[in-house]
Amino acid sequence: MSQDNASQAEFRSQVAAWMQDNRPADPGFLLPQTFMEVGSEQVLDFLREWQHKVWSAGYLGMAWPKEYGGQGMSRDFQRIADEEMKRLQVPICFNVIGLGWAGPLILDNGSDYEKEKYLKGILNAEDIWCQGFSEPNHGSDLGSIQTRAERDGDDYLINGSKIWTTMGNYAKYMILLARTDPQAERRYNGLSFFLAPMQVDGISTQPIQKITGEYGFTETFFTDARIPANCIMGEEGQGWRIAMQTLQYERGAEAGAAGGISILSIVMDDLLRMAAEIEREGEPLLKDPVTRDNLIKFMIEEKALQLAEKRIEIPALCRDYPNSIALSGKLRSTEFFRRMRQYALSLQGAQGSLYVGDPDTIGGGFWQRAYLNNFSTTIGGGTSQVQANIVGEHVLGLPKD
Amino acid sequence: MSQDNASQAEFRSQVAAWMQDNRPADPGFLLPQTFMEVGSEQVLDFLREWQHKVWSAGYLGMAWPKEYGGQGMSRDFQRIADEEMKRLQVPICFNVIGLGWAGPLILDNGSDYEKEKYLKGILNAEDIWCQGFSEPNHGSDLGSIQTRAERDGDDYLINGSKIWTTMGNYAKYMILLARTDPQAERRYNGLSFFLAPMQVDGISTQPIQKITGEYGFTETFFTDARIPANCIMGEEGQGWRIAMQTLQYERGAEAGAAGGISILSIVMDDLLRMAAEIEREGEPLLKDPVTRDNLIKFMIEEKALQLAEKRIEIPALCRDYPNSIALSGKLRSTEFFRRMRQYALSLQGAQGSLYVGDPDTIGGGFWQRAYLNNFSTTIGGGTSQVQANIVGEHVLGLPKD
Amino acid sequence: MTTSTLNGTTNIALSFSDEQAMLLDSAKSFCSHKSDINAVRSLLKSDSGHNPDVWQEMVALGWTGIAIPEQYGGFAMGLGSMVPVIESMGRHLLGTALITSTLAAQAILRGGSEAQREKWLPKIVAGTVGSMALLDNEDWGSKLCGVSTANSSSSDSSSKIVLSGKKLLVADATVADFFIVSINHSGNPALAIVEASQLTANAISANTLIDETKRAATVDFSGVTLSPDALLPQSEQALKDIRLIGALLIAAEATGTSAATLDCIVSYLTSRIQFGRLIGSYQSLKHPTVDILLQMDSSRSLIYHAATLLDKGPEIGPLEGDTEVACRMAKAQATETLLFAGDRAVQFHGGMGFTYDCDAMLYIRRAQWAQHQYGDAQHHRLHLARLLLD
Amino acid sequence: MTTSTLNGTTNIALSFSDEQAMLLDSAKSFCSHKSDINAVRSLLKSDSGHNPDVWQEMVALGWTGIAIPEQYGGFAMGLGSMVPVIESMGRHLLGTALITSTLAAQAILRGGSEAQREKWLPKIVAGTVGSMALLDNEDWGSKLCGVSTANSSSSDSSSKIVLSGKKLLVADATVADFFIVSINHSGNPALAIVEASQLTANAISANTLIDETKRAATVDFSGVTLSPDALLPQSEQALKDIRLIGALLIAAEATGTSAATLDCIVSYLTSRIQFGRLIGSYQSLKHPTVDILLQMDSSRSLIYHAATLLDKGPEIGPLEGDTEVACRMAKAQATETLLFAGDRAVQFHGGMGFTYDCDAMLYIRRAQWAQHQYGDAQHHRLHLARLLLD
Repeated sequence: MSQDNASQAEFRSQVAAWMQDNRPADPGFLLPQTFMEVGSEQVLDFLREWQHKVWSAGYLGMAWPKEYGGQGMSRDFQRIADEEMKRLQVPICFNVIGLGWAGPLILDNGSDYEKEKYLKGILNAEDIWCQGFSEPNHGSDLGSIQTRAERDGDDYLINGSKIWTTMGNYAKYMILLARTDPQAERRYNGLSFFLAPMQVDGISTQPIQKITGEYGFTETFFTDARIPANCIMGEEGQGWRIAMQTLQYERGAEAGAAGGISILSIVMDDLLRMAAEIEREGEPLLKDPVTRDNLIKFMIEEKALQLAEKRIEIPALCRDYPNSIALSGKLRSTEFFRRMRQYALSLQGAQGSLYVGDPDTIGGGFWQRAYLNNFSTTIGGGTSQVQANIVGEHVLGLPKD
Repeated sequence: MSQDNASQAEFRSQVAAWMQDNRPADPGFLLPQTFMEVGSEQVLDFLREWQHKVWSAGYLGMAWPKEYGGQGMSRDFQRIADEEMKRLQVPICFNVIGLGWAGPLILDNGSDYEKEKYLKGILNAEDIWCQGFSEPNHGSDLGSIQTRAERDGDDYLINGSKIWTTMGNYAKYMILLARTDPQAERRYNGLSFFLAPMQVDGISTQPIQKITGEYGFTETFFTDARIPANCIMGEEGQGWRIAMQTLQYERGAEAGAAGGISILSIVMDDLLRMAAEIEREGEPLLKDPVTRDNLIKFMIEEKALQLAEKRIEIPALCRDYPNSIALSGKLRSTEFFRRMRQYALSLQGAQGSLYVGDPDTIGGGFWQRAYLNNFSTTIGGGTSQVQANIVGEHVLGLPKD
Repeated sequence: MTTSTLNGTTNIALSFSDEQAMLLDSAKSFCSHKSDINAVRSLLKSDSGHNPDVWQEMVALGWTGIAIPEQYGGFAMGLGSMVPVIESMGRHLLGTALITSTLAAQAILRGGSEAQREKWLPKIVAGTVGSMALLDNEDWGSKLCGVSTANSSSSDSSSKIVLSGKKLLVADATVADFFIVSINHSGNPALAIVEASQLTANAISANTLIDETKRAATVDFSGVTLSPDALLPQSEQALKDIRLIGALLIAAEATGTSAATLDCIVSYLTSRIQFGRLIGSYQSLKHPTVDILLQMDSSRSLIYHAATLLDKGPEIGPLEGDTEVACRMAKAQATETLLFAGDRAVQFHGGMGFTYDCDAMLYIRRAQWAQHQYGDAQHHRLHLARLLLD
Repeated sequence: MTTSTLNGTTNIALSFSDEQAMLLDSAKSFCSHKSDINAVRSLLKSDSGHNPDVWQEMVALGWTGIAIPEQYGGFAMGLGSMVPVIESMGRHLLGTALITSTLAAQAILRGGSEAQREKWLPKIVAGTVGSMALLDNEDWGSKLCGVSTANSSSSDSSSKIVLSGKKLLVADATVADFFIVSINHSGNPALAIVEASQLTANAISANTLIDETKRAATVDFSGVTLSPDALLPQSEQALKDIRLIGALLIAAEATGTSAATLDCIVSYLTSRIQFGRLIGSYQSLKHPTVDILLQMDSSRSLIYHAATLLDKGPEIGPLEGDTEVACRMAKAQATETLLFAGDRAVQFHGGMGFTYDCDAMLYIRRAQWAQHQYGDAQHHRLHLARLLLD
């Protein structure tokens, strides 16, 4: 954390107080760690209410203009609010594609009409947004997108399908990447970017059951779905560039996103608390020397991960590979969490063989679900294997496969 | 070990007794773990004397015919002698290329003249043999061999160079793979195999200093070196097939090799003894729980390695991947030893920063040298990375890179 | 030959008879036919987790009698011969109570009176299901008997015993005809036989397991009244043996499942194309898959080594020395292997791997379940250190 | 902000001033010019292991005074500013006694009397070399003061002290002008200053180190007679601090060497062709190289975090709490990283890697040396567990 000035410090304690007063009571189900776990109306309603409440209190979209539902304040305040929400582990602000991707894109590139139409609904959680980039059978390879968008008078006709559409079954809008020119010489040049309505004929969604047994994603099918031509963002053929632009917003409020926390992270402290509670041969596991050695290894790794985010701000300490920390962040953190969560399960003894829903699980089955769900992060958005290639080639300059 | 019958059991104790009575006194230098560590005349003389002594006692070449220096006995006896030598950790029989490669090849393929000429000198250590397969810049890729052998009257003229020639500077003969037909359509078909004399004009050797600082290999240069045409084994163009044939002998006496131990292996017991002697915070390291957990992991791995050699003899337990154990043996064992030796060094505390030659080293620097030397096994004969490809492709049927 | 320790020698006995080879072949074939992946999936939401017809066929094949002496109606092939059968079941995720029923039989054989053996063992051979009820806390370790589930109503040894307390994670409890329950009997650990009919209504409440091919329940034995002859006379040794045999059988099952996981990965790697290449050609997938193979090979060597030692020892004698070492090594290796294989199976399937429809899900869940049965790897390494390093 | 423990907060302070950035740039440039790989190799067999002219230039640059307060002739930049300098030296395997001399200066600064500071610190700034003589057994751990090297000839505190005993692995002993020796003084640990001129003939016998770029010796202090004012008054705290600072400086040096190792690997992977492809295109080489990068990045974050905390604390106060945690984490991470990098560097160079001519040899040997200086990774994790988990 940076050093707060006086008004920031006051704001920080004000946020903290509000969060502590207003955090929701235990809803009786495991809270989602990420927005990809919204698998039922019950969970959706809960999160919608919470996001609306955070926004109403003025702690979401703080740096967005007042006329579109924001507070028109400096980004520092949103950062502070986010830090406090993270620290206090309140529920997530779930409308992530809207808050973090579509919203900032519209703010940067959109017309006044578009800003008027979309932004407030993103913040107050009335309009849920989803993302339509990935397609079945093409995994991480966005250049291979097959979904077609054909201009037909004042409309585009959309045909094809998208996969891993988070909350596709609840969303009102989709940021959609589709192919307008199949003949384009370079395949990336044939793509266009749309702010597409989901409630039109010819769009249907099919929920995908996750490895956890729960829902959260859909496959989305387009069959001659007709969307207005003015849904396009930018020009035809600029889709790839705009999609890449959305990636920069991922870095959070400081990069233009509305703010709010999108991931309830499990940190080492949770694992330490678990190890303090479990007993082995009459002693807390936290006293077992082998377990301690392993826990310390993870703690060193966690510390280094946290420090990396600080070091990236000090160019003098990043000279030899300036893009290393940024390009390897996903790989480092998602693999850390995978190993850490897998390790946590190995410590649970017989209770580790139980699952979410059993009254005797440790933490309601939190670790079981967290480990399995973690694969969405080591697979989605480019698998760890692809990430390692990216780092090898773009940071170290190693040759392509 | 198989069950001995009565005469075998008696023989076993006879060998053991002889070895215990005749094992050489500590020579004042670290004994070589493998024949690749013969870097000085002093070491050479020591090993030559030992091999001669073992052969004179009748414990080497036991299954080779009597007329060529062997004992004409069943291979079981050589196996037993080898087992006892291994168990008692006597020095190696160093003339490995002769005993294990050239000798059995000559026995299987050679003329009476060749048997007469070569075999006894292999056994009694008078004639040292070396191998000339690898070449500079071609690593594991034998198909790319460039060294030329051109027929010129009753001779072949050899030009080119070989690398990793073990004891090249001491050897009388080389098993040499060279290209007789550069035009051959398939490059493997252009190779021929020679039993080449080393003491001829035009052959020079340059010792290679190893990572350990010691010697043991040479680079061998051929400049219009003239060797008799009858040195060829088989016909021109059969070199690749014959080279492959030598590989089968590597499995030891049971596959036709003369016997003797070629590697003084470091086993887990050595590591356990070391851990029992080193103290940390006033306790033997062997009592430290973290160290114990690691040691047990290695012991499980060692046990599985040893069992694999037994399981390969039980086809019913190797049905799903019949060639798995055989093709993965090198990868499994060499990587095990690399990790185990590296781990051993990590336990040594400040003494681990010393090296061979310092009076305060643990075991004379045995572990330091063993770890560094171990890279010859994870690199030579196909790197571990190439081995993993071989196993993936030839055992699991995965596609080539 | 003794075990590898400071004295420098190692027991690497490994043998497998022609009879065992035939048993392995027939078990492989049976499991592959009766438990293809569709059959496995069709049972995931079922109550019992297995197909009763398949169980009856297994009984008819004699698998319930493999490790039971002839005088009790068994086939006296030795406990080691269960390993190829259980490995084959693991390879096809075939449900049924064979593991727990085998353990119940061994408990009676090793700890029971002659009368108990004569009463129960022939029934088990004939398909009666016994289940082990051992756990009263989450630790498979030493506290097993520290929590009481039984109270003698008086100190008179002929009087009735009234049980009180629950057992966690009792395998296949809903289909068990009887239970072998570890109890605290007047301060001493003991094993008691409880028939399912003796339980009170609602005594069994199913657990929700991470491995949906498995079934277990929390069983409340409170109020069950036993006569003293329900106790096994040699409980303590039997209990120790059962834990080691349980570890080995789970290791055998996990080894089979590792092989299945490997098949599943190899099949995907040799058919899926990404960026214009079969993905198995990428070394980042190929080499870890080779690691799985090598680890699976190690697991297999270790389980058949343990099987060999079990069959070399006396039919009923205690599991000690090299045999104990072998069982613990097998468990530590086999479930670590499956954890690695299952984790990689999901990852290597990419987006597909993240779905419930992908079979990798079955293997990663089995891996999580298996690691905790009869002691996890760290637990066994701790005990191995005591056996081998002290 | 406190350290990550059960209470759930973490100190992730990290700062680096413009002044430090300039120092880093100049150190990088200096080391790269003065210590290219040929210069390094030319010193391998030399007695001192370094080039005296280079040492004098380092003194002239002021590096010997970076962490020494102004009143003693230093530049008062703080100990944290040594980290960029030492990292740069590690990157180019630049020899010299800067690390051990820095530690000797810190020992006097933290443990010495005002008279001792005034006498020695200006000399150290001017290039006088001090060396630490700490080890009397192979363990960098708690037994350090358990073995005596000194005996007071009488209990009268003003009388002369006669030393007896040896110290192992005294860094750069042959070029040291004086030594800070840890001694057992009447049963208490103490630090004493011994001048090289006080040693008897043949007191120094060079060690053979696995890292041929480093120099150390066994030094026999027997017979050296000291007056009581050779003892440092605050020895005990100084000794603890020195061990932590030593761990950090070795970690900084190892991080630089990891970066060099990475450069060496990348350079080979982008130039060597095998089977028709640049070998860096193989994922089995590419991905572990990425792992080295990520671990090196972690090491670097941790050493500069420790540097930040050192400079935030009092100039002379004890190293405690988060600062101790940071030094230990840095050492555990940095030398594990270098061990991995050095091992892979040799392997990835193939046959060439197995030769003495290949530079990978230099890195793997440095890795082996570095892991054991000022406590190995397991030692520091043990102490971290006590700090963070109890």
